[in-house]
This record gives sequence, structure tokens and C-alpha cells, in this order.
Amino acid sequence: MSATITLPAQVEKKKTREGFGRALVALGEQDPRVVVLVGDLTESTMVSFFAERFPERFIEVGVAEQNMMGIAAGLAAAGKIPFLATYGAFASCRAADQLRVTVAYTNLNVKIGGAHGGISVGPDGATHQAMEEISIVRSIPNLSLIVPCDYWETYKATLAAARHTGPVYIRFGREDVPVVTEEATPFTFGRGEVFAEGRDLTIIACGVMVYEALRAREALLERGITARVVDLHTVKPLDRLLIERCAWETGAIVTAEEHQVNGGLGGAVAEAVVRAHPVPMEFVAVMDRFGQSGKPEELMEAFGLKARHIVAAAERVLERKTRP
Amino acid sequence: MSATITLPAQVEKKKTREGFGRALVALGEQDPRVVVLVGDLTESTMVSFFAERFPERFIEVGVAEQNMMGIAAGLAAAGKIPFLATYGAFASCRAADQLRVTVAYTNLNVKIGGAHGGISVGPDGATHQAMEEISIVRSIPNLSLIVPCDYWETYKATLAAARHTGPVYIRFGREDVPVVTEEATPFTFGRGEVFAEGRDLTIIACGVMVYEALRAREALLERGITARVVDLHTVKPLDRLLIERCAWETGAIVTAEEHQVNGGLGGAVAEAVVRAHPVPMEFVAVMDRFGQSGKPEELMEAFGLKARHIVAAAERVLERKTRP
Amino acid sequence: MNPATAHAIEAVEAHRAGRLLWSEARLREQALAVRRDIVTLLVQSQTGHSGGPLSGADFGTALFFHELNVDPARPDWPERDFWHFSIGHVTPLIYSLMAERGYFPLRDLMKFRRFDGHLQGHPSHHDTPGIEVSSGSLGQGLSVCCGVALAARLDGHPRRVYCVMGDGEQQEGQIWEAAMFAGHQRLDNLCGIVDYNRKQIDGDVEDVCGVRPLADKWRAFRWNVIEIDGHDFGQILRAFAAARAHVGKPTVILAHTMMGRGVSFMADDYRWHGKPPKPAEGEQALQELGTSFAEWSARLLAG
Amino acid sequence: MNPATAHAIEAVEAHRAGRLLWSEARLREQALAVRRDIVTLLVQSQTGHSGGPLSGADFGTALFFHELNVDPARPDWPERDFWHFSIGHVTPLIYSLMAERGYFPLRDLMKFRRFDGHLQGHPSHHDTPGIEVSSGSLGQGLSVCCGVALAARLDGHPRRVYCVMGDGEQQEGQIWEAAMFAGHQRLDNLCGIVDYNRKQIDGDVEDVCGVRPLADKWRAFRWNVIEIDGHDFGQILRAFAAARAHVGKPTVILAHTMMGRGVSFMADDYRWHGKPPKPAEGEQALQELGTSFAEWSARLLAG
Ligand SMILES: Cc1ncc(C[n+]2csc(CCOP(=O)(O)OP(=O)(O)O)c2C)c(N)n1
Ligand SMILES: Cc1ncc(C[n+]2csc(CCOP(=O)(O)OP(=O)(O)O)c2C)c(N)n1
Ligand SMILES: [Mg+2]
Ligand SMILES: [Mg+2]
Repeated sequence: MSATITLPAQVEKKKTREGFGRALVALGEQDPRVVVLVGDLTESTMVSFFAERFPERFIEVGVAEQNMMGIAAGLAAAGKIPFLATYGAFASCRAADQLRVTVAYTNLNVKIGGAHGGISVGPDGATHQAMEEISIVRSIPNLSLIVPCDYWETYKATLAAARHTGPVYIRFGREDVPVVTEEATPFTFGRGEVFAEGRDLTIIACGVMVYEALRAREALLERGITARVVDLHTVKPLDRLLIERCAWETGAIVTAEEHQVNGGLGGAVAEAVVRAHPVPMEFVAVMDRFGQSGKPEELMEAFGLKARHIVAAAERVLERKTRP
Repeated sequence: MSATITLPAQVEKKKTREGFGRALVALGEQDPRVVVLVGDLTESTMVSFFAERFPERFIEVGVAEQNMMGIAAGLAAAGKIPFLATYGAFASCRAADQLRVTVAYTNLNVKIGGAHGGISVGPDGATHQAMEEISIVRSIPNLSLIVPCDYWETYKATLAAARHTGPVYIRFGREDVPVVTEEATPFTFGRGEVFAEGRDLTIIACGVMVYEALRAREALLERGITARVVDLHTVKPLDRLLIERCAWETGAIVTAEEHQVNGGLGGAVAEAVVRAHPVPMEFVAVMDRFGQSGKPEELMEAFGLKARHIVAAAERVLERKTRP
Repeated sequence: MNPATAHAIEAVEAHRAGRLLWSEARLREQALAVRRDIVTLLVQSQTGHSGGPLSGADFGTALFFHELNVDPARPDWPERDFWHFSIGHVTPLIYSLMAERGYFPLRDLMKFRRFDGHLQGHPSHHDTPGIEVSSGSLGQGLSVCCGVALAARLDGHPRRVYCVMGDGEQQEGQIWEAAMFAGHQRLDNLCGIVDYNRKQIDGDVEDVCGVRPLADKWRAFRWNVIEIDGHDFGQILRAFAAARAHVGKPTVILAHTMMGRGVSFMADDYRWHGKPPKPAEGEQALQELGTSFAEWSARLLAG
Repeated sequence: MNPATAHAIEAVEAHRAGRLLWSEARLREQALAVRRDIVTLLVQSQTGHSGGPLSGADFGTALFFHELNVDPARPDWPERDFWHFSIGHVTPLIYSLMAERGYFPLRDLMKFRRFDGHLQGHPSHHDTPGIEVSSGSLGQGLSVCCGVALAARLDGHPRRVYCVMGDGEQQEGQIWEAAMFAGHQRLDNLCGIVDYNRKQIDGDVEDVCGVRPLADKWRAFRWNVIEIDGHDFGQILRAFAAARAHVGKPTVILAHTMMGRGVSFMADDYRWHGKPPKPAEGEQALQELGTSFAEWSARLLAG
């Protein structure tokens, strides 16, 4: 049972990180085991809501991400359900070894909130634009990864992470982004959602690129092309069945992610596709380069991450699909 | 111009890390700018040869991999050509943020020797068996990655890393492994080598799996199947032209790596394949699980990384190739 | 701390079911058995670390057979203290202590690092009952212990938390992140123990990258510091008691030890950090320890 | 150090072509210009950090206009000293110092953090001439500076190496790895400067995760420690001279400063760590600094 999403001309915008922050408060109310850690980024990761509501379960670690990951591990080993928050660049890189050995190898129930994922982080520039998270997190056993597409999905992903036993990484962004789902839109951890049907190709996207994919679908429709749009929020474990079905039924795939092209969502999909039903694919992603400062919109444009780039990729893939 | 490699029944074995250690001495002799850093692992990374020969250019950092990466960066910024050595798990994870921001974003001329890559590390167990390096390193812009297959190739890869301006990560192993190349075998940074010709499928391998691929080829030949074997030592930058040619000419690909299946060599090849010429692929790799203690041979067997697993994968992929 | 206070505290704590509170004499005997285990299992495995396990055998024995409140039959007993070796490479010591204390049969030690055993080269929660958190990458353990200590405080749980570190390991920055945090949070239910054997893989710690003055460092990170001879059971027990009694700060015990302690040809020699004795060497070592491989391995296999 | 020694050293060093050796009075004037630049470029960009750049403006000015041996026209002049801000977020300060010193035109400051400018949110070697190593992820800079200092020693090069750190940044363990290494290696060509403004993003450093007693920490890591009022040019210059003269140990200058210094409503307020003044606030700030946005932006655009 899938939601079909049609966008109005004007879509409300909201921060994904706010979805994270609000969900933490809901979790804090439901379960006294939920604790939240932060590395000197309370406001910008929006764990401030939790901090206000549950000061006694809020742990400020300071600028020490390795330590934060380890403390979260210890809290989990003692029966807590710790959520930690920092920028994705630091969660995935600065604390990578702690994530791998202490958290993932032990398979501890630690939840990692990686804020500021993607080029849309904007003026802070390359160091703060996390674009290697999917590759890194995906390679580590036992670890799950969710890249929600909007406010509501981030909210639900955060709740789902708490329900899942084991380490989960949630990647979200900085900016206000279009709210394409509703409170009632189905969300199942580990399952992609078909957000719009189509026969000619499938656009598989995660994060803010889901919105761009839906817009691209509209543009393609005008040219008589019907694109299926899949919101692949859970990048790991991968919904291989859905991907295989899309390859089979539509015969061409475009992936869209606000992430490096090497080993990201596109890579995950390609790995599934060649093992089941090889079809032409095109990748809309950051082409193996560091980010830079600028306005989010400028950067999405300059790095080739807008609906029109998905449209162009769709046209390329369709040409390859029909060519024998 | 490619070497064709036929293995004798008994192949000499040698440590890849020794190739690294010996090449450093050669480099030290050629170029006074070459310096070597180590994080309390002088013997086991075999930088001991360099340490003995050039004690004044040998820097012991202690157990502090983040710092070692940063010091190497500073040395490079001051015109040195630093090679650092530690276990791959720590080079790629413990110092991931330093690798990303200080080294790769600045694009500094730092060379990273990651020893103890793969399950064949053996009795030390999971923490010391680096199997996420390809995914991590591949995702970071500006960074190159070589995974040599034997002693001589590690030797040449180390020399090539010094010739290349920019950061290079070299991944090698712990154990004695078959020497499949010779001193004279061609090695070009950034180019895969066809080690044996074949028409029915291509086996693309790196590291010790190149030997297993050559053995698998022999077994397949007995069944009347000719497999091309490609040694894809440089995983980044990727030799896309060669991969595309293999897909086109042989119509099926098996990848073989001593690494996690997610985002590794197989992922890199799959990404290239679906963008150019989609063909069925099978992956011989570690299936998203942590390693464990045991003898190297036992583990290679248990984790499905022997020639016979490549043979089985080849048979699966051929069945898919011929099925419409 | 004056002895009267120490006594009072001992009395209060004695009710804690899982503490053995063994005497110095008995501990000394047990530590000898632990050293025999270490050498025997290393001779058997022919892979693994000798030096650190032997230097830590005395305070390790005191920790397991006097200090810790645990129930090996129920590794997840909610009342248990939390112990963790941040130096994951000293598995010969850890597993010996665990087996001797009853976490699993002694015979398992003979399958150390083997594919068909459950005793991984570095401690694995997934494989070995009683290992709470996996380790093996140095420098990570004190942070874990901070988390456990914090959880205990949040829950008003009386458990204590013990973290064993190496002196070479002090070079890892994460240790100092955790030290700063614990000092800041005044985690007085946390006790660190540094195996100050002055050696690491590449040689003398002071040659590799000196950690001196180590006591000053910990003090400057707001810890209570106790320096002891890590082979003197009297000093070890008094240090544990003092740590237990100290209010308002975490305590670190700098246990001055000798790498390879107990085996003449390993003593104080960094080259024994990471290798096992060959069978003949092992035999000599076991003779020095008053037994033989045949005798002691038979004891293990029967246990 | 006694003043005579200091003078002798100054004399020896004066020949170094790239040092400006400006007087306190002139530095004070220049620091005012730097503060005006900072506020002006932030008003223009409407994104970026205010607090740290203003607290570091005085010692930053002393570093660039007195201490450093550099040639902005030749950023790769082989004789140059090496300077590095480990706190990459204080780019408004860094870029102002660079522009005022002549690395690039003042007008470039008006394109701070813009897509069409070369001044990234955090320092980028790739984009900005004179930035030697990119930064922005805290805690990494001192290691880089250790590497440069080590290279200088290997080459017998007389260059000095300066590393600016934050006080919140002291929570990163990598700092202590580097500190331990530099102390061990006796890198006396290395000088660290901590902007001890007592604030970080989430509030008071001592509330977030206290770094006190900071001088004791550095001393225990074998550094020469100098504590100064980081807004007093006399003290700043004497500290630099003392660092230069100190043999056998690296020196860290703990510069006690005030976040947001120079703008009344920002002073000592952590909430100004990471945000720019709105135009009206900026106007008020610039009035306090004796200019206006119109006047100062015109100066920048003309420069
Ligand atoms: C992060 C990390 N880096 C390096 C290693 C490899 N290693 C294992 S033990 C060791 C030396 C540790 O020295 P110390 O803490 O003094 O232990 P001891 O030699 O006394 O047993 C090193 C470098 C590791 N396990 N983890
Ligand atoms: C590794 C890392 N973690 C977190 C951040 C986000 N961050 C930027 S500045 C800052 C606070 C630093 O405090 P301090 O060093 O005192 O600088 P000040 O606030 O005084 O400018 C933080 C946490 C970062 N840039 N890098
Ligand atoms: Mg030691
Ligand atoms: Mg500060």
C-alpha cells in the first residue's frame, strides 16, 4: 500500500532537523530510557527541544565526538536508548572508528543523528557539508541508515530508529525543505515507498532529492514520459525487492542523492540491480568533489542536483534503454 | 600491452607489506623529501627497514592516528613526501576526519599505508581486519586508492604513489600471499591490467583475490569456460574504460575482493557498468558482517573468498547471462 | 583516607553479594594461576600477547577476586559492577580472569583465537558471554565507562565502573576527552586503572612518545590520582578502597608494573608485547611459574 | 625572560624581511580596522561567526603585523613563517588579517561566503591564496603545525610555526595527542595561542565541559605556558618574544580574551558565537567602533 504524492504548486517548507528534534521530545515522553547527547551543537541540531523538556536526560559532551560516541555506547550498554547529535561530517568521520568498533561491532542500541548532510548546508562550505556518510555508514556491518526526505519523514524515521534494536544512523539536512509527505504517509523502516507510479523509468531518491524527483516527474510527464518515483529512505538495510521490481518493470533507473557519487545511494542501487536485473542507470549526485560556500539553491544548481538535472538524466537513461 | 599470467602449481608466497617496506627504502634513497611516520607499529607495518636505513627521516608518533595524519599533512605542507603506516582499520576509520578535511580537502601530498586489510589478517579478529577501507576512501574526493595484489605490485604501487602528486591510500595485507606478478610486470597507476584473456566473463579482482581469480580461471577452463581476469589494483581513479570494455566484450562480470560487499570494488565496478553497459554481475566479497579470529585460510574459506567461490559466482553469472 | 573510614566502607560493601573480598594471600595464589593460564593458553594458540597480560595479572586478579561485584553465572545480573578493558589486546589476561572467576569453563582457554572457539583475539561481546562491550581499537574504553557511570548516576544505581587502560594507550586523544568529561561530571563511581608497565610495541613509552608526568596530567584533568606498585596486593587493595571512598572526583590508579612480570626472559622487555612463547619457551616460563605445560593444560582441559 | 634578552632577540630577528614589528600604538589602530572589517563583512554576508573573530582580533593583529615573517605578495616564499588557525570558523578574522596585510584586495571581504567569491565559510587552501592548510573541523590544526615544525627542524629551517586554537576546542582529544607529541619532541619552534574567551557554542566552556585548570594541563604535557590578557598589546608582544626565546619546549600562550570584544551587545555573550549582526545591529556595532557601514564598506570596496 503506497502513498501517491502529487505536489501543489507551492509546497510548505520545514527543516528536517526540526523533525528530529520534535520526535526526540515525543520519544522522551514515551520512554524514560531515551537520553540525548550533543557535542556543543544544541540549537543547530535542534536537540534543544529535548534539552528544555528533559534537562536531566540531556548530556552535553562538548566538542569531542569520539568521546560522545563512546559515552553513547556506554549508556546503551547500561540499558539506555541514547540518541546523539552532531553534524554528519563529524558523526561519520571524526567518530568513525568508535562507530565501527565500539558501537557497531558490539551491536549497541545507539542512534546517531547526523545533521547538516549535503551541499544544501550552504555558506559554511565544504568541511561542514557531509557528503560521504552513506558510503561510510553503509560499509559497516550491523549499522542501519535512514535518509529521510522531509520534516515528517525525519520525525517518523527518528521514532522508527528508537523502535529498531541496534545502531541506526539518521542523516538529515540544515535548510527548510519542501514537506512532501504528511503525518499519515506510511513509513516502514527498511522499505522504500513508491511515491508516484510510472512505467518508463524509476527515479530512486533519498533526502531532499525526493522532492526534486517528484518535480522532475512532472516535467517528464509533459514530455509524455511517466517516471515512477521511489523514496528510498532506508538505505540500509536495502529494499532490494523493490529495487529489483523497479528494474524489471520500468527497465531504467535514475538515482538522485545529495551525496558523493561513489558508494552512495546510487552505488547501493547499482549493486542490487546488477545482481538481479541489469538495466541502464544514471546517477544524479555530487561528482566526487568537495562542496563550497554559497546559497543552498545556488549550490544545488551548480552541483547538478535540481529537478532539471534529474530530467536530463532520465532522458539519457531512456535513450540507452531503447537503444539495443 | 598486458601481461598474461599463468601460475605454476606451486607459487612462491611473500608479504605485501614487505613490498611496502622495501619500496620505502628505495624511495628514501631516491628522494630526500621522503619521510615515514608510524603509530607504534614499526615491525608489523615493515617500515622498520626504512627506520633502520634513515633514522633521521623516521618519525614515531605513538598510538595517536589522528595526530599522525595531521603531522603527515603538516610535513607535506612543508614540502616533504610523507608516508604514514598503521593498520588499515585505524588509518581509514580513526583518522577519517583528518583524512577528509586536512589531507584530502587541502589535497596534500600524503601517502597512507594501510596494513592488515582483509579477513586474512587472521587470529587478531574483527577489530583488526580492515574491510571498510575501499568504501570510505573511495567516497572522499581528491583521494586515490590502490589495492595491490602481491609483493611486487605493492612495491610498485608504493613507488607509483610517490610519483603521483596528491593523497594516495595503499591497502595491503598481513599474511604471506602468492606472488603472481614479477618485477617486470607492467604497473600503471590508474589502469587495470588484464592478467589473462577470456571471452565468457570477466573476473575483476584486487588484492589477494587476484590470485584466487587466476586459480578460478583454471578451474573454469576445465569446464570449457574462458574467464578474463583483470587486476584492478587502482580502485580510484577507476579504470572505467577497461571495465566498460570488459562488460561489452564478455557480457558478464564477477568481482572479487577481500572487503565488505557494500560500496567496495564490486560497488565501484557496478556503478561503472550500469552507466555504460549493464550486464549481470556477481560479487565475491564479505557479506556485510564482521570478521573473526581463525587461521587466514579457514577464514577465507568461511567467508567465501576462495577460488571455488569465484567459480560458483562465475557459474551463477553465466546462467544469468544466457537466460534472456 | 584513614583506615577507619576504609573499614567502615568495606563493611557497608561486604553485603554486596557478588564481591569475593579475597585476602592478599589468596589473591597472590590466584594471580599465579592466572599467569599460568596466560602462558599455557599462549603456548597452545601460538598467537597473542604475552607482555601486557602478565603485567596486569596482579591488579586484574585483585579486581576480579576482591573488588568487583559480579555474578559470572548471570553476566547480566542487574546489580553488577561494570568492568572493561580498554586495552583489548590483553585478552589472555581477560579470559583467564573470566574463566577462573567462572564466566565460562577453563577448557575454553585452550581455544583462544581459534575459529572453533568463542575467545576472539580481541574481546567480543557477540562471542563471549560477560564481555559487555567489544574493544581492540585503543583509547575507546574510558568513554564507554563514562557512559555507564553516567547511566548509573541517572538511575541512582550503586554500581561501580572500572576501566583498565595501558600506558602507551594514554597517547590516544580520546582518553583525554573522556578524562575531561569524567572530571567535569565528577563521576566518582568511575575508577580507571593504568597498567603503567613503561613499554609499548615499539619500545619504551618514554622513547616512543612520553606520557610523563602522567599523574600531573590526570590531576590537571580533575581526577583523584593514586600511584601504587601494581604488583603489591596490599597497595592494590588500599587503592581500590580509596577510590571507592573518594567523593566528588573519579579516581585513576597508576599501577606501576613490569611488562612480562613473572617470566624471567619476558620481564621488562617490550619485544614480548605481542608475541606468544614458543613451546620450549613456554615450558621454561611454566617451570618458573612452578608448573609445566602438561600439568597446567591438563588442569585447564579438565576445568 | 628578562627584557634585555628579549631586546637582543628582537634585534637578531629584525633582519627577517617579512616581519613588520609594528608598535603597540599602531597595532591598536590596526586591530580597530580589523574589528570594523569583521563587522562590515558579516553585515554584508549575513552569515558567519562574530564572537570568536572579535575576541581574537588583538592577538591576531599582533601576530600578523608584528610577529610573523611573511610576504603576502609571495604566499609561498620559502622563508616564511607558518601560521594556521585550527579554529577555522573565525574566518572573518582570518580574512580581515590577510586582506589588511595584503594577501588579497580588501574588496574581496565583501564576498565572504559567497558562491562567486573566494572566501569560503571555513579556510580553504584550494580557494584562497595564503591559506596553507584547510580547516573547519576542530582540533586538527595543532597536529598540522607539529608536522610543519618537525619539517623545519629536519631542514634546519629557521621558520617559526604559530597555531591559533579555541578554548572550547581544547575538548578535542587530538589537541592533546599533538600536545603530547610536541612536548615529547621539544618543538620549540612551535607556538600555540589559545583564544581563552570562556565561551563556546552552547555557553560557558566551564559549563559545557570545563577545561580548567588549562595551564596545568599544558604544563603536564611538557609545554612552556604563558598566560596573558589577550587584549593587552604589551603583554601579547612580550609573550611572543618569550615564546621565541624559549628553548627546549614548545610554548602555549593562553590569551584571556572576551568573546565579542569591542561591540557592547556582543561582549561576553556566547549567543554571538556563530551569527552575524543584522544590518541595524551592525550599524550600531560600527558606530561603537567609530565608523558606519556606508563608510567602512566603501573603504573595503575601494581597497
Ligand atoms: C587505535 C589503535 N592503534 C593501534 C593499535 C595497535 N596496538 C595494539 S597494542 C599497542 C600498544 C599499546 O601499548 P600499551 O597501552 O602500553 O600496552 P602494552 O604494550 O603495555 O600491553 C598498539 C599500538 C590498536 N590496537 N588500536
Ligand atoms: C570537529 C568539530 N566539531 C564541532 C564543530 C562545530 N563547532 C564550530 S565552532 C564550535 C565551538 C568552538 O568553541 P571555541 O573553540 O571556544 O570557539 P569560540 O566559540 O570561542 O569561537 C563548534 C562546536 C566543528 N567545527 N568541528
Ligand atoms: Mg604498556
Ligand atoms: Mg571560546
